[in-house]
Amino acid sequence: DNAPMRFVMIPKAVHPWFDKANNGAQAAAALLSKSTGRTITVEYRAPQTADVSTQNDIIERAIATHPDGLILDLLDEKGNRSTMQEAVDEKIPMTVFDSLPPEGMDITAVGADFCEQGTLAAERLARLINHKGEVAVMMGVPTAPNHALRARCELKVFAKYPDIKVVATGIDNDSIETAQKQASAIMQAHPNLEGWVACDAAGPVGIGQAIRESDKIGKVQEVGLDNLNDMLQLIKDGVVDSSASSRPEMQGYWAVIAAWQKALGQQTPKNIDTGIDIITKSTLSK
Amino acid sequence: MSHETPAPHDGAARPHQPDIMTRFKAVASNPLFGVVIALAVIFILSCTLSSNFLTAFNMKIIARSLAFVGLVTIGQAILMILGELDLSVGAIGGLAGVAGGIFMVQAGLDPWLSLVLCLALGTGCGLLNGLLITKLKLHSLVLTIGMAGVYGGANLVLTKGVAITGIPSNISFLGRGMLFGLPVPFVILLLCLVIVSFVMIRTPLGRYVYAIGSNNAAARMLGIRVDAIRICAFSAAGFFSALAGILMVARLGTAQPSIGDTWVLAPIAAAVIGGVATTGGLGSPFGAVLGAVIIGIIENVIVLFGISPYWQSIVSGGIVVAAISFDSLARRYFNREA
Amino acid sequence: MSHETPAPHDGAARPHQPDIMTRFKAVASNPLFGVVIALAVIFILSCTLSSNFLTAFNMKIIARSLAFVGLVTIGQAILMILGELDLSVGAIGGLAGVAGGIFMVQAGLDPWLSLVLCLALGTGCGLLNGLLITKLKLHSLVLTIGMAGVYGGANLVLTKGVAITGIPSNISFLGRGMLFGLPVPFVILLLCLVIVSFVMIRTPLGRYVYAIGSNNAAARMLGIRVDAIRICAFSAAGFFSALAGILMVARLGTAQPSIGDTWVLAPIAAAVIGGVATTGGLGSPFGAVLGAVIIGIIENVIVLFGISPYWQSIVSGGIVVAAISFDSLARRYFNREA
Amino acid sequence: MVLLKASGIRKTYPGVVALDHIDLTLEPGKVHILAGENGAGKSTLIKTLSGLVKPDTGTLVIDDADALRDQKLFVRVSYVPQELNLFPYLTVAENMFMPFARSGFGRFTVSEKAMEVEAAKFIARFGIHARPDQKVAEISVPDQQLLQIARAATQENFGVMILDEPTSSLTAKETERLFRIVNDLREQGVAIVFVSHKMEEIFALGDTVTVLRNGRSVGTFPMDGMTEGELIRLMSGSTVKLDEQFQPASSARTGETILSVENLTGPGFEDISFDLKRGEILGFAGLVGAGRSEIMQAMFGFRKIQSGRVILDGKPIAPNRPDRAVQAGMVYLSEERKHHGIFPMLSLRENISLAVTGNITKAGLISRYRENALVKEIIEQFDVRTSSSAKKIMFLSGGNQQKAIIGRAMARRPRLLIFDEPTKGIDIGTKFQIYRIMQRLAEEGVGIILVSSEMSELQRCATRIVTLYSGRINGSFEHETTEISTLVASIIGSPETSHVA
Ligand SMILES: Nc1ncnc2c1ncn2[C@@H]1O[C@H](COP(=O)(O)OP(=O)(O)OP(=O)(O)O)[C@@H](O)[C@H]1O
Ligand SMILES: Nc1ncnc2c1ncn2[C@@H]1O[C@H](COP(=O)(O)OP(=O)(O)OP(=O)(O)O)[C@@H](O)[C@H]1O
Ligand SMILES: [Mg+2]
Ligand SMILES: [Mg+2]
Repeated sequence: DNAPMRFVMIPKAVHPWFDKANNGAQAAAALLSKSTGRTITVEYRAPQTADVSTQNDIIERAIATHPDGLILDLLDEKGNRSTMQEAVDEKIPMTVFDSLPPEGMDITAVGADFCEQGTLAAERLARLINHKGEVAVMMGVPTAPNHALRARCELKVFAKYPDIKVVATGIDNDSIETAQKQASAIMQAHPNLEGWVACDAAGPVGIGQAIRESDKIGKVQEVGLDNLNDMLQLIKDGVVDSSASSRPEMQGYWAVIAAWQKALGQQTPKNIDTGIDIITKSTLSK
Repeated sequence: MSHETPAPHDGAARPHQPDIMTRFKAVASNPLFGVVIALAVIFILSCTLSSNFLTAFNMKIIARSLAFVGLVTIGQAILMILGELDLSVGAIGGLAGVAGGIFMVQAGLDPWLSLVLCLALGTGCGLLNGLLITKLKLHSLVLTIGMAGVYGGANLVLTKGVAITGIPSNISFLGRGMLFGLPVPFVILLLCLVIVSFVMIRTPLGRYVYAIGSNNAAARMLGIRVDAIRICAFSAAGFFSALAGILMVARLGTAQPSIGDTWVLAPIAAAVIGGVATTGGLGSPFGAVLGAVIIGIIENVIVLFGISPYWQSIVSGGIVVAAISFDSLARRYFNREA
Repeated sequence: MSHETPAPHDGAARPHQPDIMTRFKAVASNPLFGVVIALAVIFILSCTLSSNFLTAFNMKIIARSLAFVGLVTIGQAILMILGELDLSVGAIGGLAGVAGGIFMVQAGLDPWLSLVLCLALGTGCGLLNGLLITKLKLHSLVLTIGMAGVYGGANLVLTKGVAITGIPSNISFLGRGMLFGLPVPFVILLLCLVIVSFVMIRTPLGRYVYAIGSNNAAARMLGIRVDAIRICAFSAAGFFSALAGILMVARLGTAQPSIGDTWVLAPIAAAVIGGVATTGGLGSPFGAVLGAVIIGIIENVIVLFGISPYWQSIVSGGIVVAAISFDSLARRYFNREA
Repeated sequence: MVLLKASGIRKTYPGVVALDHIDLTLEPGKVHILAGENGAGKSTLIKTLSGLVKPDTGTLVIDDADALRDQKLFVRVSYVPQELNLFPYLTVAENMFMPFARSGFGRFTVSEKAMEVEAAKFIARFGIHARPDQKVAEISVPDQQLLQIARAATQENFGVMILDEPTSSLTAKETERLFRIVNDLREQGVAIVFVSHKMEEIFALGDTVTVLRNGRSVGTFPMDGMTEGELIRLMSGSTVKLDEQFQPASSARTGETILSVENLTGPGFEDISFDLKRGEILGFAGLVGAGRSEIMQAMFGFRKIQSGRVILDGKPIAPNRPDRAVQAGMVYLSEERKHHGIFPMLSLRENISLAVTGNITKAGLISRYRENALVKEIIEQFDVRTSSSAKKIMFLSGGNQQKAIIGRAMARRPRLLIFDEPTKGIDIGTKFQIYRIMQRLAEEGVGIILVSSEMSELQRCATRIVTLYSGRINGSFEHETTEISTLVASIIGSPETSHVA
């Protein structure tokens, strides 16, 4: 059987991070096409906003086109479940990345652990401030489960150290401008603040801008998340110490491999862990 | 009409057989003419351009995802006919949804009782909007921007942003089930639409809504209880949002705090596409829901056609613009003729 | 409505020396009275409740972050006085910002030339809105909802959601610098406000804007070039959004695709708090910017007070509601007395 | 010499021929009356002459040039519309001189001071009660009406001035002033087109009259030798008995009190007390701004009151609740048709049936059949002329809108009807018909209050006339025993007025 195979990849929302995942997915598709001689395509369909019901709509529409597999980054495994059940009913195999599958569904999960990512960032910050002093957490979008999970794990780390005190939490709703406003005001209210961690991609950029504007470079430490180019720029500029980044390209890549295997009816692993990087100025210069 | 006999009210005095052209013009001058034609064009185009469009499964998912925005649109349309606007409908839907979840899961109440409570809560939020607007004489636009913050905030405070899981499965039928071959939310939408249309057309209350939207002061002078009716309309909008919210919870099986985030602008756009004027007094909930159908189909085919996510927003925005332009041009063309 | 407040007009017939009470009532009936009092109350409360509020640094960050929404508010206020509304101002700001980044970084143009091009682009987007609305006789609300999709989509297509880094540092002064002890964006806001206020109060163009908002049909009948002025106003709104966008780029040092996302509802709320009616003809850009100051202070002190993030939305929404309620009550109280 | 010549003008709207082959010639220094029943096409013709409506066929020559081809020629025509069309939130001066480029007060910036000085002259000349810097929303309707006329007169080098029912909301004093101004303009060689339904005015001003009927011209006649009866016959095709009186029969007066108002005080009026007895038509007279409308609206609950109370049929009326007042049987017909009367976007049918929903519902639902029957009855009874009852009311002629809302008010079978300038803009035939209905209702026991600025109307209908001066009642006069001069003296507030109660 040499008919072309078509997969649909649906991330959480339109966002550069998912573009990187998509790049990895396309690379895997190209490799598979070349090595198997069978045309394998991955179509990328992103919801315009990170909203479960919007994502469900997109998943349903993708089911309507009868692809050979769905590659999903679930916003909420419970909220997506009934829609995923429709895919099961239509006999469309699924693979998830950057998230966990609903309980009881036998689906391969590709990615890294959000909790681990938050924990790594918080631990790094704790070390930078010698395990004492005031810190603040920018919580991202409070309704986004992965942001909330990172926040919980970061707070757990700080709670371990008796001399570290979380004096403020902000929310940025995924807006750099809001993150900047909140961070500025928080640093104003807490002049002794030592460091920052964030829970989403927009937050650390806004915090970095606020640190720069408040003339607190070096005085206030920040450990960011992910590897967007403005995050990297802030690290290069020395405003932000480092960033705990998952590996989006690798997640996309392995998700396609797993989806392909599943489409061929093979057994696939339960988990594929793609790991977490700590990006610093020195790793960047390499 | 022949110019030989320009007698007054002759239409009533001697009815005559209208010819085809007159009939056509009468049809074309119907406020729904534009939206129906636009809908037909979009539907036919979609059928031709994608073989996946006109399938039972696809129609089902269009109907179901339409139902939620459609319900909110009904409430917003009533308000717009009245000359008001409520930007907190999305937040009310979300709040009512999570409250429903809390009642069912955390308080362990009977799902049906929870449903009733949740609808009462949404109606109450709408009532509160209406009371503040009428009693304090506030601008509905800004009051509801503010209240959207309050209701959205209450949602966050209640949930801490975390979805409430474990919604009892005996109400999931409301969100996921099928009835007469149609998704249940869609059946509920149709039912609400029929009832509301009936009220708007056939009862004094509905007439009063049009009257207030057309001339508030004159309505007051006629002895119409303007403020009471405005409060009712806000409550109705709250009710429909809450209904959409709880149906969404039933569909998802979890109470997501983000429910309703996308229910603010789309219903307004849908209503205007469907012929409801933002200045009040014109249009109908039925037209507004047709507008929502247009938007729903557009959103559907954009994915079916495989349009790049980066282009989706341009395309759907462009189609909304095209639809209202088309409507306006058609109206002008036929009015010139008539 | 003015018909509710029938101040007898005998004052005209026999002018007399106003006593203190009359003077006070005249001040109280000024449309800015409510917002100024509300601002004063909020300011004093903030000073008392947080020692971190009234510091030079905090004033600076309030002024700077205010400047961006403030500029957008000026444009939106002009449109609202005209009886229109543009929901695409945020999207225009974002598009103009990233276009500026593309001109400077990817096309390698001179930063100042890029700035001019970017303002031209924003003005062009506003112009396009205005042309579509006037020529096709469309509702501004829905057209601009649609165009927000188009401009926002163009932004995504251009950037793929990725920020453009490497903005030349010689324009960063515009976003980060200080002039006369004030942040540069704030100085630019003041400058724009002075110019726009002058135009609105002292030039025929400005008076025509009020006239059109007050009675469109009458303005048309008198031969005022209503459509040309509406197009101008939309262009101006586009210009101010683009200005805010490029200043934000200068401030951040990167062109973020998300710029402008929060510039839609806040300016409308600000304008209404500041006395601009959504129905047109009333209010001033100055009042609208005062409204923006209120919102800016609220956003600041909410964080200074250390209010839980989950409560922030409730509190800020509640304060907006309180501010407009206060304004309305004050107005009613003094009108009863007068 | 001819300033403006229209020939063969035809204009149709869906379902009506508003104008059909109309010819009209305007000469300098002449007042040209347009007469005709409501809906005859007067306003449409006027809008055609001022370039606001484009005729389907016909030619329009201004200063010997084709005005339909060169729109600029219409600057020679200055036009005062039938409905108020001002900028409520702008000042009096701005309203007067907008657009500023035309008036020369704003090349680059608006010369506010100079404009206000100039405005003050017009304010004095037209006798407007307002300051130049006052917002128009704050001045009274009659003053707004005068302002609208003044605005037309500020237009530079106009050759034609068109006044569409300019006196419909003016009292005798302002009308007189307006006439002086019109006469001045006539002497300056301006051609004037004047529309009015008031016979005295037509005969006081007119040089020539063109009579329209159903969109067609019946002919143009010199006013010399024209009589009222003849003019009415030309307009309507039938005759009206001009000296008819409409006071209800004295047998209907039982002396029983329907309404009593006690010490009502509010913004614009003070300490108002009066009684209305069964079988009476109670007239209210006063100058512009005397506060009559305010009192009526306050009684009705539409406006705030500070103290006092209103008792209808022995029961007090709740303040601030127009709906309660309506429930109690009170109906108020506002003088401001556009703001307080019609629902512009709704059809004529809906406009009428809205007030009588109780009569057209069956088990709480509107019965189309009953609605149509009732509306048809009202349309016929009040002679509302329209091509269809489904037509939006805003497309009806002004007078026909008024007839529709009067019909609607009467159809409610109220216990107390308050008419505020009810026959504003209504043709004389219909006017008499309304008087007749008023009389019949009063005889049937409905209380009627008639607020009017037309002395002749009050004299024709009212059994008793209350006069107001500057917010206070200063006289109450029995129709039968009072001379008109006594009334006028009381209206203008002369202290020597005898109080004949
Ligand atoms: N100062 C004012 N502000 C707002 N509206 C006014 C004011 N004065 C009058 N009006 C409105 O104008 C209408 C008519 O004004 P007008 O002065 O004729 O009323 P009035 O005092 O009753 O005079 P009249 O006795 O001639 O009816 C009123 O119904 C009222 O709504
Ligand atoms: N825009 C319009 N659309 C439809 N019909 C119209 C429109 N304007 C006027 N008409 C119709 O044209 C006819 C003439 O109206 P017009 O306003 O000229 O009457 P008029 O003589 O001024 O009456 P009145 O004395 O009541 O003011 C009426 O039947 C009216 O319904
Ligand atoms: Mg007329
Ligand atoms: Mg009056």
